[in-house]
Amino acid sequence: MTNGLYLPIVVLLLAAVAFALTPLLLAWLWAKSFSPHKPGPSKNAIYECGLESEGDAWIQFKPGYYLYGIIFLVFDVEAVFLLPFAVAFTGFSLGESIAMLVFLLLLVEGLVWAYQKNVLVWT
Amino acid sequence: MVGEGILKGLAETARNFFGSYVSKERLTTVQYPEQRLPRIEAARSFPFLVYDGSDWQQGMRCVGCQICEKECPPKCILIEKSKDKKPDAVGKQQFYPAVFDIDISVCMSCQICVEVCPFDAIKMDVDVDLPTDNRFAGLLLDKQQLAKSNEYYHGIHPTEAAAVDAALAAERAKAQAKKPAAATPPAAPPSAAPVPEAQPVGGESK
Amino acid sequence: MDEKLKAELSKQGIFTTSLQELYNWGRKSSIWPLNFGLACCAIEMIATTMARYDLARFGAEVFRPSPRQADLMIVAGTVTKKMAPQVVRLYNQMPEPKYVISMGACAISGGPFKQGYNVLKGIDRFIPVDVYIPGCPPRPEALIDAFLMLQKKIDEQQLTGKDRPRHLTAGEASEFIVPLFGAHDLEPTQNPAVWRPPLVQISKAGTDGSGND
Amino acid sequence: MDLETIKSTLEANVPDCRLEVIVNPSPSGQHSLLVDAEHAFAVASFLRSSAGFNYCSNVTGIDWPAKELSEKVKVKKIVDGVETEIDEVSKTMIPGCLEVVYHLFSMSEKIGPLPLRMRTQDRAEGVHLPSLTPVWRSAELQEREVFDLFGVVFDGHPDLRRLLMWDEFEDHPMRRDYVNPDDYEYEPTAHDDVLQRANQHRSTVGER
Amino acid sequence: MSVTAYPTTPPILEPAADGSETQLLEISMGPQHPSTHGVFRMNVVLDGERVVKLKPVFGYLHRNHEKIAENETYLGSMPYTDRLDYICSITNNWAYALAVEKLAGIQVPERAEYLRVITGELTRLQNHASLIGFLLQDMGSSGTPLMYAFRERENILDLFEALTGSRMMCNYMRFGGCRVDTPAGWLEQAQKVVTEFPRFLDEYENLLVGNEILMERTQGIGVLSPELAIDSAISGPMARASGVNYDIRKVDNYSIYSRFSFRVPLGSHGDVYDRYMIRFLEMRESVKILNEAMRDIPAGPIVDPKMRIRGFRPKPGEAYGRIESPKGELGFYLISDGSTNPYRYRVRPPSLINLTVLEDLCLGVNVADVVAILGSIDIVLGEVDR
Repeated sequence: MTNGLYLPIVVLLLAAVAFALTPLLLAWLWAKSFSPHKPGPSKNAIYECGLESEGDAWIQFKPGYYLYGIIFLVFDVEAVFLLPFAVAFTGFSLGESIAMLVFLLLLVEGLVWAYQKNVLVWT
Repeated sequence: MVGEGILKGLAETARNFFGSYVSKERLTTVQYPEQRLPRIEAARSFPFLVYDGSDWQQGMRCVGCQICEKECPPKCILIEKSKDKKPDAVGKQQFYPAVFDIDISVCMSCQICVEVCPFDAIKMDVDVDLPTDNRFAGLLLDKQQLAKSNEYYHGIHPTEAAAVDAALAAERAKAQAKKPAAATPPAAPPSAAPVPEAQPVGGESK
Repeated sequence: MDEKLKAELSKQGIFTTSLQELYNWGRKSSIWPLNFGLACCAIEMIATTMARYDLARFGAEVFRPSPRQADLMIVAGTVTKKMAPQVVRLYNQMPEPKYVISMGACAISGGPFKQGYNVLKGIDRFIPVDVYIPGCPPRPEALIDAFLMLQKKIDEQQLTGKDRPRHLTAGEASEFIVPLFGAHDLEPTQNPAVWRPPLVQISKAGTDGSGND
Repeated sequence: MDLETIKSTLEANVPDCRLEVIVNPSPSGQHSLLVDAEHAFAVASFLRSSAGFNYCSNVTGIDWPAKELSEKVKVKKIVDGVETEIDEVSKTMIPGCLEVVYHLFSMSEKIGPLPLRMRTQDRAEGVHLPSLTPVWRSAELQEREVFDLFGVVFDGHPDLRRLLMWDEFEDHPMRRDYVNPDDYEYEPTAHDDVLQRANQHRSTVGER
Repeated sequence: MSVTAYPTTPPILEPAADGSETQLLEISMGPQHPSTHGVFRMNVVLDGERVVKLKPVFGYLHRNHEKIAENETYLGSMPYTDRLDYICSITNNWAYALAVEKLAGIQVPERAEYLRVITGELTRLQNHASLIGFLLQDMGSSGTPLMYAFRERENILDLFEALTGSRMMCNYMRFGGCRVDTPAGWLEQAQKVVTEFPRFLDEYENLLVGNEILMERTQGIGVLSPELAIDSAISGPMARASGVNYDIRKVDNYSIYSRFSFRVPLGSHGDVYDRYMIRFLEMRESVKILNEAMRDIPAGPIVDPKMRIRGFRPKPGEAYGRIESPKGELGFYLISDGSTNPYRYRVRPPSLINLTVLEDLCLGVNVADVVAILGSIDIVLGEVDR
């Protein structure tokens, strides 16, 4: 009985994935059968405003970028967790709200710490 | 407050956006292939050779003096003088160009050839649709493709054509008047080629 | 799929098309030019994309800065010998199917600057060109005409059979040699695979060429 | 502040510098000051600091190839015993040189262009001239252009590289004796000198 | 020994706070780049996002204008001057015609002078409007200001086409005057365009000037000190934005500019914001000049009749003539040896010389600001590489 309940969701999921993938599949089939694959040294070279690019892009750069990236990631993931919380927000009692608040405050406290260590100051 | 400048800018674009529904002068797009702008009279694209009357061989005003070939800055005109002569509008025997090529892939439409031509034989055309995918044959116009009638010239540059015709008619009248005088004395020296403005007659520029 | 049957059906409100027509229609209505202005013709090209002449009506107002996302290169302006290797390399880096419009006298044959020592006499010495627009600079209407000509050309491309376009035939090269900087000139000065000029009858011009100057 | 006063103040302040006023016959009346290469830097610094020429607007390279001057000279010659005067054409070779002209303006006193000229010894090896970039910063790119197109080597220039041509290029194209590279395969409207070049190309590459 | 010591820009590469030194990334904002106004290349060495070194590379549009001019007659070079600074072709013609008139001592009739001032100032209007559009386009406002600017530019180009025949390559001036007189109704249409221009300017200023993002990105960036400006012979709006009061229309009083009352706007900080705002003010001054010139333009000949078009041979000599082109001081230095071709034909390119200080302005700023600084210098590659 229970699987009957989820069947429509699974079918819908498959339909969605199929709807997304069929054009890609068609394009791939088309490319394989009609347009020949013609790579070349100059075509695969790195594009740098028409010039041959010397040097390498993998260099050590300022740690500031890395820290910015990490802090953004943390808050991005937090937003994902907040999503289900926001959807069922009306049906919550006090306990659940406090739990969610603790989660939020922990992350904000991380941001305040980063701010005091002036990691976010740029130049 | 902070965003006030940005809002003023957005208000400006909004005024233009909603205004375009109301006042037509804010819609400046010209749907080119179907709808064309009225042609501006003095426009110039590439030169063409003017001929009077109907037959383009006989009526061509060009006498192959090669002044435009020398004066053309990018040197894109090629003239081959003919050996024999043909009567021109006044009836005087004049040379005519056997070959008159203009390479419009080099021409910079600067109309210096029109300015220096003493016979008003070459004028600037206005047509625009010239893109081609034939590099070698499509971009070298020969004498036949260049020759266009005086009526066509009146069609595209009315005022300028009228002024040129008035000047030419005056010279032809003067040449006619001088011709009976010239007929009595022995072969009069070839009368100076009619020159509209002040530049010297046929003097080699080098 | 003869035309009469097609016209008859479309009168009844049934629209029939072939895969090739759909493929070509899709490609010709959204040609993305490469943002590649060299000189004065580039300003006329920008004027064509602006309000009055509006290239967006032909689906071509998105000027992509990088060749990876462009499928049309409008060579607008003088191609100098110092710039030629870059132009050919950009052309090589564009994905197939790619087209070239040679806009303006300088891109076709060096134009007014033909006598310069640093000017390449036309880009078709190194890359195949689809449409030439004479003029210095050509008017925006001429550029829109060239677009219509290119769209017609794309429309007539066959997908299979012997006269398939260049990008669909495996043998045709999609990359052309990039000239190197030499001591006195580019090496090589042109690409014989692309540049095959006819023999101009110099003799005829030479008979009394400078005889009576 | 006309040219003579400038010349005299310069000669007073810069010891043993050889200055020469070159008269400009055209109605523009912009006569120029030729200075020898050794004292050019000192003269320029003086002009800049005390004579108030703080705006060097234009640096131009000019190529004067060796010229053969033939002029009629009255020569007394004993011709079959009689002292007669015949004019004989004597050919004197004027050695060529590369010349650099600096157009100087004074922004404060708004004085017109003062062309300052410097000449190299000859057109082959002795093409060294002192660079005036330390005096006027505006000469930096323009001197690089003169080096690129004419071949004048500026000593003391902070970054003397080719400005316009690519670095592997060897000759100096703006000189009068430079010959254009030969790419005359397709010249549909060739006449006069383009015709000669096209024929040369046809002969070198053979009838294709 | 360097005679003048102007404030050098601060050293850039002080070690990072926590002592970790970073590698430098060398890239080239190369010939094909959306923000370089054509084929101009800058070799930029970056530390993270800050510019450490910036070497401009020229020559990608070196079309040998001066070498070709040595084999052309004096008249034959006139259409080539249109292609020098291909946005304002009439001021190039004017500078060349002025230099040849100085070389040969030719007088210009009254009406021709007025026509030159009218067309010259119209060119300045459309050049400044387009420049502001391009500068905003470089700073990311994909097209809206450029659309406004080009809408006005099309009106002015229609005027040029009605007068000279071509939208961008006018080839309008001759030695001793102009080539064509105004067709019927041209002056009225020009007057209509000029009276509408201030309304466009207000619209344009409403759209742009108060914008906080714009002010944030341009104020205090690329500061040019007046001493460095004079020393590097920076001319035109870029110098006046740093407070250098040098406008050749007021200094040389060439043509008939002494008859018009117009002021020369001066900036105080010399940063990108001043250079961009000064163009707005100059456009308003040009509108004033245009109104006065069109009010009292006399009738009369437009070129003195005994002037020969063909076979023009000035006497041997040399001359340096210059005008205030929208980019700066555009000068022509001509040496004549008596034949129909000039012996030496040199163009003083304001765009190239204004780029002398590009590295000084760009040291220590972010890469995105290099684009704004280059946009505010207003270069056109046809004139930079000639």
